[in-house]
Amino acid sequence: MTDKDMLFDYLLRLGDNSLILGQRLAEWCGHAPMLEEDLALTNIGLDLLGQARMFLSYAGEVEGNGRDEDRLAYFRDTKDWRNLLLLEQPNGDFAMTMARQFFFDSFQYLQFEALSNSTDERLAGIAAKSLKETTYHRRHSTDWIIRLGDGTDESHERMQRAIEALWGYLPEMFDMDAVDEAMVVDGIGADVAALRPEWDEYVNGVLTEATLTRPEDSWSVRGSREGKHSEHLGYILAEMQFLPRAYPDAKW
Amino acid sequence: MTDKDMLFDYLLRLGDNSLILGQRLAEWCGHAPMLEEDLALTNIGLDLLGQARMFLSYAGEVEGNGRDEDRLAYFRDTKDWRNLLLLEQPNGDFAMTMARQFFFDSFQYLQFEALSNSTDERLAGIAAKSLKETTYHRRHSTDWIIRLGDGTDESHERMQRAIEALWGYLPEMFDMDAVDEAMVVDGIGADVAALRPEWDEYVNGVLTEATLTRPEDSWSVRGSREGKHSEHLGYILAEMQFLPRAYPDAKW
Amino acid sequence: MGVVDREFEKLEAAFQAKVEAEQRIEPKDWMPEKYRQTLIRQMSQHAHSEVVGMLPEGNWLTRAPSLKRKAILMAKIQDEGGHGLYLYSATETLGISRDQMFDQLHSGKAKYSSIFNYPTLNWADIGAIGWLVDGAAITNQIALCRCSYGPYARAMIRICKEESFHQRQGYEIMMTMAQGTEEQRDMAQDALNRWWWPTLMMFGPNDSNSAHSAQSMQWKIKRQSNDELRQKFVDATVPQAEFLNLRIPDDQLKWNEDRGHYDFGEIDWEEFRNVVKGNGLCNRERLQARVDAHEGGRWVREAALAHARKQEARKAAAAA
Amino acid sequence: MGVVDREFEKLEAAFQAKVEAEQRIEPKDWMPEKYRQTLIRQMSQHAHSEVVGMLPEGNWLTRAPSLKRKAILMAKIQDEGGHGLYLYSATETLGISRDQMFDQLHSGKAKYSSIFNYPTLNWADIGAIGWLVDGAAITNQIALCRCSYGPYARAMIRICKEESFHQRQGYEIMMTMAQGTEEQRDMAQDALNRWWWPTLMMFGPNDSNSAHSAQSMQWKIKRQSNDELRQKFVDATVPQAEFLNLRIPDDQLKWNEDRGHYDFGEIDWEEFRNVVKGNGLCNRERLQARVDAHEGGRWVREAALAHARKQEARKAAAAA
Repeated sequence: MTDKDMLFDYLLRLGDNSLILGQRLAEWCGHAPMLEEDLALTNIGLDLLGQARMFLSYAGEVEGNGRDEDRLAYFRDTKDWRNLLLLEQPNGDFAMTMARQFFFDSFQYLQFEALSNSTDERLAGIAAKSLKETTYHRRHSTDWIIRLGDGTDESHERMQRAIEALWGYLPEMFDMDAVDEAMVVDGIGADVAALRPEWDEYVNGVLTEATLTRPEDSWSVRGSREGKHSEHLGYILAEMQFLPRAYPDAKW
Repeated sequence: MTDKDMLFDYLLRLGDNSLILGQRLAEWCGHAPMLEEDLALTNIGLDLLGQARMFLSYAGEVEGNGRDEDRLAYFRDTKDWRNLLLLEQPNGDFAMTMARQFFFDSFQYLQFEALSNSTDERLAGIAAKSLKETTYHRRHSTDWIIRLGDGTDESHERMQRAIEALWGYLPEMFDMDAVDEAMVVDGIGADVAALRPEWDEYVNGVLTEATLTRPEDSWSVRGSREGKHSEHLGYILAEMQFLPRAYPDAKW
Repeated sequence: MGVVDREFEKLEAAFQAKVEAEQRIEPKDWMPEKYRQTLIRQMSQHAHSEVVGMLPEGNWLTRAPSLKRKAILMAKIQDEGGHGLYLYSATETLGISRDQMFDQLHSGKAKYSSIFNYPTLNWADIGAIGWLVDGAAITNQIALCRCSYGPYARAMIRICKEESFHQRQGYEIMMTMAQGTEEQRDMAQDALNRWWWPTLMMFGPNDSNSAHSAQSMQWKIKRQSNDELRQKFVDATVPQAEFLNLRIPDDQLKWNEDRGHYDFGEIDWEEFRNVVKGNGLCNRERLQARVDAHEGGRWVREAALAHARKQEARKAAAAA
Repeated sequence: MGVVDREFEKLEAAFQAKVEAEQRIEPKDWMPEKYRQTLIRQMSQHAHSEVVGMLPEGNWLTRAPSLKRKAILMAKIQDEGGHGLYLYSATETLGISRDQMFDQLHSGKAKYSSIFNYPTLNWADIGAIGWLVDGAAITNQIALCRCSYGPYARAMIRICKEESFHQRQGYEIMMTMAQGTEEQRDMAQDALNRWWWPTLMMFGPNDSNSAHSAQSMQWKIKRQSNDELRQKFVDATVPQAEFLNLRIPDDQLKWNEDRGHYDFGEIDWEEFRNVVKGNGLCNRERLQARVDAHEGGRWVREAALAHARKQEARKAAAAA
């Protein structure tokens, strides 16, 4: 892999994370537990979509093959997607959606903090803007973890179940492969493995306040950095990409 | 519309009905309430798929533009589909799936009986073969209507709810438009409006035996003959057509 | 005539005088009970329409054909949710709670705009909704900006601004589709064919058949008649369709030089009643989606409430 | 040594003699308790594998790329359900009920083939499963056709016929993909890359590490060792891959003239244990799907039972 290939791949990871999570949030549209949450979820979804567009546009430019954000979003099949497995998991109930969001927000907050010091100025700029948004996202999902964890018996049980169901998807966030290493060496990327202690501290604090039990590290899955996904991603893409795939000559 | 156009449209209706219902049954695969039903549902799904292939192949030949069964199945968008609204409704629970199946089987049985006397020999042949299959399908769904209706309180309630939820989709089965009229005049098609009394008699008998209450005729929707569908069909197609749409040059 | 009746007559006269002097009625002002009820009916229907209206557009959010279009649509739907919130609040000033309004919606007692009982079947429908449905809504809402009830009038002013933005975005989608491939053009025409007549029905029955209209006009809840508003919409929209090179599905549509307006065909009110009655393709889905969201979200709202109570109790304990 | 012990030794000797004489053990015959338990474990695992195996293939049923492929796949999955039924029945002859077996599966006590914990990610995976996974299964099953337990041996004979049909269908998909567009070829290679090693693991641990093997061989439940069967599979499959012009992802793979077999690389048993332990991409989904189907279908099974009882009561009342 050339440096360019690696930067391209690295930007795809960032863009795909935001895009797939935003797409999942879009599925909630009109179905949230209260109108205020419909607004909040579309708001967060919009931020994620905006981040995705910036990362993917940049990725396309780095690649230099004329692929723009839409070409990258609509004309890649499963094995070329780089989003974390966590983010393609189904919405489930509101507890599941919020748990997924919380785990990712609290990771993304630290990652964007690191990336806003990137030697790649464009990347640093996107990260700095995104960090502001993610600060709000993290506050929002943190509040819900606490509310639902320390709410009623039912909400506590649902939230505990949710964090257990997602727990094994989390180690993947902190994996470092050759691309990550190279990006760190170049001062472009974030050392995500090094973020783990701070992430743990934040998450532990919130779980404690929410009266939730931190699950055992009993299982974990990974694969997204090599394009090995769960079976959910294929369905997300079939739906998301339908129009551009069905009418490849059209402009929208 | 020329005679040829009308026959093409008529065959599409028959083919699309079988294909979309078969597709819905495929969604149950591996998730049925008991292994025997997994076998039964795939068995019925296979029959429907076989019927669809015969009707669509024939339709393609009548049209004469070189579209084969796959071209018709994978490269038409919503407004060109002619399946009944009933058949694209979501599976819901097993009661909903069986109610949908029962209403359609008992209609299709009569329609195939009529069509097996078609002056169009190829159509008559497909109908005669399909009638045998539908005889088994109708027995299977009838048995479940009775079992669930006259089973436990819960199953009775679920089945009653299912037939009420689907009731307004049924009148469309018996609609006659210009194409239907022309097909009847030519001795090719079935007079579906005329099938209603016999259908009513059969359905009423089964509902009575199942201790279910026939719903009031309080609402009804239609549109499929003009390509006006519910919002569900678009999702079915996005999933079903993904591969041929994504890789239009490929042979499978 | 008793003292109470005389007192009532005086209040009513003062109320009507204020309305006629174009002063706004505010929540704490005296108002006739029927005025209040009429406003609750109309405003809550309006709020419900914003919220139910999120569904047909939400249907294409996951399938929007470019990331930019997806972002625009998402922002639009979010605005609609915001309008819903804003209108529920305005309606609450009349002494009804949001929960009561939801109950009325879910039980079928309160209505939402029947236009949302039609399905969105292709991407051009998203354009058509913005262009036509929002266009019709704005025509209505501009008139409502001078409504006699203050909170409603102010809500309308704010909402109108965003809606006209949405309308332009919708028209832009139609333009892109109409100038696109043959298939896109077909989608645009198909969307116009399906949405044109239902949009005209949004203005309500012809004036000769409009039951509530006279009283609403007297109270200045309504400022222009259904037929006037409909004509205004048609006059504004026909040239836009011509510009798109799309055909409005009405053989009787033509410019009437004498009237200075477009003549147009008879509305099929039978279809209108049919859809209102429950025979639209999506009546059941729309209501069920709202009921499911509300029922499915109950445990979340209860948890939020329970947590807030715990927090307060803790604060109180700490202060003691 | 007591009477009971002596009696037991005699029975056991007679049993072993029968096994060695290649006579089949039938359900009513005396058999050692451990023989029975070993068979229950192995046969129910086999049955569960058929049923869980419906899921990764079912994942592509709604997306099969032609109607013919959809029909073939649907028929194949149906066959697997049938094999499941057939194997559950054969296992029931050993004195365990299907419900008990389901309970063991759902509680995690009973296993299914770990290969099904891998996801199916592109259409070529359906080809690869047929070609490789079914191919490996047949290699195992052919040996089992001469298993000492009659019902199992007979089930295997029947199943082997259908499986070899499936294997040919799978290979045919791979052929079409490998001869297709560049993208299809990539899918085929990607599928082979992902399924090759997990398929080799299906034969179980190396003979030197296989705990149950010796006893199973003595009882003629097993007729060939894991490594023998694995070698047989590799020898048969490598030329097929070459014919497809696909590359097996093993740098150490090469023909060994002396041995008359292919040499191949070390299996990563750590990955195997890891997936068995629960770290496959789909462990949770697969089990959950089965539990959901079973729990979600409870009311249906109860209704069927309730109805059958009512029918019987009516018949009895009519007869009285």
